[in-house]
Amino acid sequence: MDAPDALRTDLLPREHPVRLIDEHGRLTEDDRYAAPPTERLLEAYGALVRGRRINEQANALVRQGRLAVYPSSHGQEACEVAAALALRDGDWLFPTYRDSVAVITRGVDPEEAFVLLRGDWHAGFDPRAHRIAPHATPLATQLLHAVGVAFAAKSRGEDTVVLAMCGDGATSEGDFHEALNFAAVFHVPVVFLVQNNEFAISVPLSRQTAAPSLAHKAIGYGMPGQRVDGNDVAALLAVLGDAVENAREGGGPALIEAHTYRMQAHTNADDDTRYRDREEVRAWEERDPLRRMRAHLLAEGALDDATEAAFAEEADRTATAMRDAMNREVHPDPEDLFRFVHAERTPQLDAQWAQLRDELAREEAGA
Amino acid sequence: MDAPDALRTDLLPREHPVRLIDEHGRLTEDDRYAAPPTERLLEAYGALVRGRRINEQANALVRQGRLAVYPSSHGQEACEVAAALALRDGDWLFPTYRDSVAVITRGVDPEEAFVLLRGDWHAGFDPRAHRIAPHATPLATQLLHAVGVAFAAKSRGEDTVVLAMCGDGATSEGDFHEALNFAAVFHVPVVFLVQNNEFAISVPLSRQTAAPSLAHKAIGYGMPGQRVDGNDVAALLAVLGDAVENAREGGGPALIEAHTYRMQAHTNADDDTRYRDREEVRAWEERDPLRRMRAHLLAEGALDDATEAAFAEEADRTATAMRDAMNREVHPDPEDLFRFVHAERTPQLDAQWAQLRDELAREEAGA
Amino acid sequence: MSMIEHTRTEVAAQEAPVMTMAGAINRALADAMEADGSVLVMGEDVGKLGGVFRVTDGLAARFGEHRCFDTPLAESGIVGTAIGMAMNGLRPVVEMQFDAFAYPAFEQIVSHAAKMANRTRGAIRLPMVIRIPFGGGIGGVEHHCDSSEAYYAHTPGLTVVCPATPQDAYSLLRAAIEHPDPVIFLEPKKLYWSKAPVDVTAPAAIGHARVARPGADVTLIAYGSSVGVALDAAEVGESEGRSVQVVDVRTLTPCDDETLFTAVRSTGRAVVIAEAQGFASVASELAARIGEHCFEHLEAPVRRVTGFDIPYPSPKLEHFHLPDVDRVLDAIDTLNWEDR
Amino acid sequence: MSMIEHTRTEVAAQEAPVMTMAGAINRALADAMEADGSVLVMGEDVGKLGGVFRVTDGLAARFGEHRCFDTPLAESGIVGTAIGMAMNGLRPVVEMQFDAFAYPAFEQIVSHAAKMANRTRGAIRLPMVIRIPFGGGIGGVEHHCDSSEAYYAHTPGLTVVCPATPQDAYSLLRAAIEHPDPVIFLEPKKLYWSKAPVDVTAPAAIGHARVARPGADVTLIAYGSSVGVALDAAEVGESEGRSVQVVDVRTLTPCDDETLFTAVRSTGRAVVIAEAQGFASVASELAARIGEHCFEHLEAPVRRVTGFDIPYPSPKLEHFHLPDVDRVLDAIDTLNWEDR
Ligand SMILES: Cc1ncc(C[n+]2csc(CCOP(=O)(O)OP(=O)(O)O)c2C)c(N)n1
Ligand SMILES: Cc1ncc(C[n+]2csc(CCOP(=O)(O)OP(=O)(O)O)c2C)c(N)n1
Ligand SMILES: [Mg+2]
Ligand SMILES: [Mg+2]
Repeated sequence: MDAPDALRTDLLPREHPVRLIDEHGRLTEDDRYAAPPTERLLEAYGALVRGRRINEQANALVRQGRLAVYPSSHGQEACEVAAALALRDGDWLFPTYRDSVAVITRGVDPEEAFVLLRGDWHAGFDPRAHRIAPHATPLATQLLHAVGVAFAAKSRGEDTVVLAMCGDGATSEGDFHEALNFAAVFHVPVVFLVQNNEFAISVPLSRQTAAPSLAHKAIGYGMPGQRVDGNDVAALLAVLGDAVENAREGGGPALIEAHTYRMQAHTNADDDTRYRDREEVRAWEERDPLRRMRAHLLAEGALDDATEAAFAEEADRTATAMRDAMNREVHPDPEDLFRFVHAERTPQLDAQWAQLRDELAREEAGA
Repeated sequence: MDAPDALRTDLLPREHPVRLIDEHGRLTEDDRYAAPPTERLLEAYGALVRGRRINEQANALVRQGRLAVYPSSHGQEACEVAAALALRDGDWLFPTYRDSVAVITRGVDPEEAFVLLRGDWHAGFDPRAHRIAPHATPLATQLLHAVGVAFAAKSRGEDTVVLAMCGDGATSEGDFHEALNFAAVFHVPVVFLVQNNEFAISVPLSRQTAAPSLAHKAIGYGMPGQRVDGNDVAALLAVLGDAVENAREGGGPALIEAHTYRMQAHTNADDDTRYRDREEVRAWEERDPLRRMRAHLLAEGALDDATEAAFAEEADRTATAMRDAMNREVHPDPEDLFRFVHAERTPQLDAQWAQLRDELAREEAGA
Repeated sequence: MSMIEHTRTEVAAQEAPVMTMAGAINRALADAMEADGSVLVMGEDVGKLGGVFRVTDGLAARFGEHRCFDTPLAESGIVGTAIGMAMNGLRPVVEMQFDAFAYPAFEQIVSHAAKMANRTRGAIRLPMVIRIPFGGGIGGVEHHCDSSEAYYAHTPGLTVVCPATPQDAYSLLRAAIEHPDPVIFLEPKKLYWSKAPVDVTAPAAIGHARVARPGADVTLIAYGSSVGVALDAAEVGESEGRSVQVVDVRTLTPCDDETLFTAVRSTGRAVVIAEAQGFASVASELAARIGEHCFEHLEAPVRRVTGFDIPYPSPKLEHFHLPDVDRVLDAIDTLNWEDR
Repeated sequence: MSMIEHTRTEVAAQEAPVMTMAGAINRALADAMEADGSVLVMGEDVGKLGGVFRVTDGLAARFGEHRCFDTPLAESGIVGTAIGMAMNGLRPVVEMQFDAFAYPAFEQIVSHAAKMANRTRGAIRLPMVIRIPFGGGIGGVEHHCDSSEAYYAHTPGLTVVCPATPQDAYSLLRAAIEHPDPVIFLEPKKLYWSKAPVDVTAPAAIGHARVARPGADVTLIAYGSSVGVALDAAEVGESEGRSVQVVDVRTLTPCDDETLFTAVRSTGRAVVIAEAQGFASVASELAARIGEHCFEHLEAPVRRVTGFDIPYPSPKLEHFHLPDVDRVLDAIDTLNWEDR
């Protein structure tokens, strides 16, 4: 810890993103963050393998018309996995539309996680049971909800920490600003994790900000900012873990910028050849989070064939479950349109459901 | 100029607000900013005297029921005057509801400046003629308009600079964030001047932000932030002048935090005894911007009795003009309700005006 | 039913203490906070200052700064944070300082507060209240006098309540705070200092209009500050020989069709009164649904007396804009009386 | 008048090139940029990508990145900056990526764009266009299918336009860009890939409804994607022996009362069709004003066929929600035909 000076430059991120394992899988010394134990890295690697497989399977399901849309986190699995693993059961996770892998890694059944993207309903799992908010689409809005959830927990003296995720593009929204400011002023346990994947759909980071880094925004709220190599799951676990435990102990919020890259198009509906070079994408393949961790674990002698096979099998099981689930026909119940809008159905919705019911009955009779 | 390092700490404000003339009127050496020439300070002092008088007169007019409401800038006149004087004729000023003194100092007739606060119409002067936007009420919203005006000027190759004002409270709004970010990404000539007067109505700065200073927010957008003693008109002129000329030369936007104090209640409708100590207010009287500049000019031998008398007379003239103007009865024209909503009156508004006209005619006939 | 309930309430109210509407709201907040430790009040200047209208006066002192407190100045932040609180066991009551200053929170209100229960299939309901001082007639400058109810009433998932009396302000706010879903609670600024007895033991349920005055010839339908205009017009109308019924809508959504339609069918003539600009407004809705459901009973078109379709005017011009007794009487006069 | 204009346009259009609505909008933008150097296009992903709907495809390449460019991701920022540009000599055309993502800009739209001309007594008019892809029927997930027109139509000072054909998309967008005041230009997503001939020389004026199909027995009133539903229903109705007229509203505000009222008076029966949730909506307004102004001509209540008062449903359920031909025919059936 640096001694705080009057200008609080201790709140600035470091010059380079924190990295504990380099692109070749070699351990790098760091004076503040220790690499997690091998056990933990092994667990993380298993989750990475499964996460990558989820991304691949989801892409396939989109091609088969079984998912309406998929914003893939291919290449960003280290962030996804670390976000899930950094939390305890009692903590809360606030994911975006891109964070299905984090949601599943934290324990949601893939079938439930994909209800939204399949088009069955707006959200598919019980947020309270899993302590995971529904995937957020309106950018940065969920960061404020995270602050409120943390506030409520703190007000009851619970030691809950909330991890709130967003992308680089989302940092431009007013709600990002308001969320960080509220979190800092209320001094609540929220860790903001920005996945800087260099793009907001087609818009590169240089069009999003002129700041030295996104983590530089933290000092403007009086909270620490840190940058981390977003493809190094060891560094992510260390930095997020540190921020989460600091928040848990009453140290207040923090902003973590994970520097990574969106390897695929924004979603299947996007065409990224319109706005970025293949060269750039290829260069990032070298930095793949899985390859890196695998090299590290192999070098450490921590990954044997049996374990690799077990991970692959587990990933297969998930993929098969996804496929099976998405191939099962769902018969959405039209009455669901009216069931949840209000706790008690209004007279107007009663009448509207009666109208629809009548239409359906006549249709059935006619058919 | 510090050499930019990788973390760009050169964008951080200094540890202490820039001050060129201390509370006793004594010049302080500064390695970056030179005090403006005495001529200029004399002009500024004249404007301060007039500004103070405008505040006093406006308060009196409120008491007499001639103004609907007045948010006074008493104690903040140095910021008001410097904001107006830092600009050239072709530049633009974006004031808030509290900045009537700046508006008048830039050349608007007091009668026109007070149309809003008198309740005659929503804005009283021609913004285009004066290059002053109407007083903004929805907080921070006008900062974005300032960015757009600067963008348009820049796109035509004009060397216009835009000075956009807001309060400490307004920095919490999402629009503040978006405006600074857009300005920095578009690299447009906007100088953001935050008058940190320690309060947003009743809410103290400590409840508004946990940042080391408001100027620390600048680095998060990649623009320089600077703090300045908001009761030192010399420092304000120097710092604003520097930022304005830098912007004019293509150096991009800057954020200036002027540290000052709201000496009176938020408006006449407010009761500040509910939320702050008289002690605190009295302490700030020592730092009065007029007293300080007067002491300095007297010490410099630059202010003689004749000049003081001339300034007082000029201030009197303004006050008398205000009184006269506000005492003249205005007969608002009801057709104005419909005149400006659209360039061409819609059939609906035609019909509504016909209805009102008919009502008024019958009323007149009946009366 | 609502007439009976109303009558009972009025009787009890005779013995009840007199309060301003602001006082009644203050009392409702205090009683709710007393009754339920999860209720908290937050917003701009609601703490030490007690709100710019003094509606939260004394709450911070009585319940502590953790139960009633000031936030940073950001309305989206306030509503968004309240959503999170409501997700996690609290019952926040937030104050927007003025109607137009709720607009920065629009996305949070429309895309989240209104939709959370639906998108989570009821797993997360948001028991939160957004109090919005609204409307004009107080000589306020621009942005301080908007009638914004249509924006909320149009949004599925919101419950929109608008009291016209101190009694309803008290009882409906208590009901709103107990409501399992988000409630937009619209407080007519102009009525903050209006006074009437308030029986704090009288319950009220959201969703019920109130016949504020019986009458046989024409029904005036109003809410908020227009209820007073309607009652005054009814008085004058009566003196001119027309028996005028007044319905106070009270809950804008869900709409109490039963009371409305019964009232209009009984008179065959209706005028809807609201201060907001009329186009695509709550008044449009009321006129449209009466037109649709009472068609066979209508002797004349449903008239609307609303604000003009203009930005809210400056103080010196607002009296030209606001619906008043004469304008209501003019509208009544057009209702095909010659057919009688 | 609008009927004649329409007919002329249709004739010319027969020889004109076929375009999708997206293509027609793209062409209108290009032609406007070509004609006037102060017109610029900005928004999220409108540059290199050409917009998520490819509506701005090729504009950056053709006119340069200073005329068509991406902004940081912040809708209030986009609209607020555009306001400043329009204050200072430019004519910005901004794209909101989807309907619900315009909500963060609500304050800028309502408190500034809509009011600037009025508050400055006309000294500052804002010639700007806010393009909003709106509505559903495309299998989009939540927040991507809102019908948000009522929020804007209710706001005084805004002009709200909604084309239903590629021709109107072209002509009305050209008119919107030339308009001296802010225009909300609503593009029905579902119709982006619909095709028809577009005559780029055909002018169109904002403020005129269009009789899209003549008919004698009942008038269907619709806009945007509901015009197609109305025309289909008219076809079926005709085959069942009822002569059905269809009016395409085109401009929501200002409202073309003349065309609307003339049409409804000629048939004595009317159904208003719109995809948006019905409560306090544009459909409410249309029904209310027809009820008020055509009362003596009405044989039956004005019916509304609208979306339900629920958040826009998920893809697999949206067909239950959206007005369709059967629902329109059901509504027509209720219009007191036995009296004939
Ligand atoms: C308020 C809002 N505006 C626009 C969008 C449309 N949109 C969806 S994702 C996206 C890009 C987001 O980029 P980023 O935050 O970097 O996240 P990433 O997709 O890269 O994970 C945009 C513009 C939205 N969802 N919400
Ligand atoms: C969007 C918005 N929210 C709330 C208000 C109400 N309001 C007017 S002034 C004010 C305090 C502003 O404080 P600050 O920005 O520090 O400026 P100061 O009044 O101190 O000059 C508030 C909350 C407003 N005008 N706009
Ligand atoms: Mg991104
Ligand atoms: Mg202040």
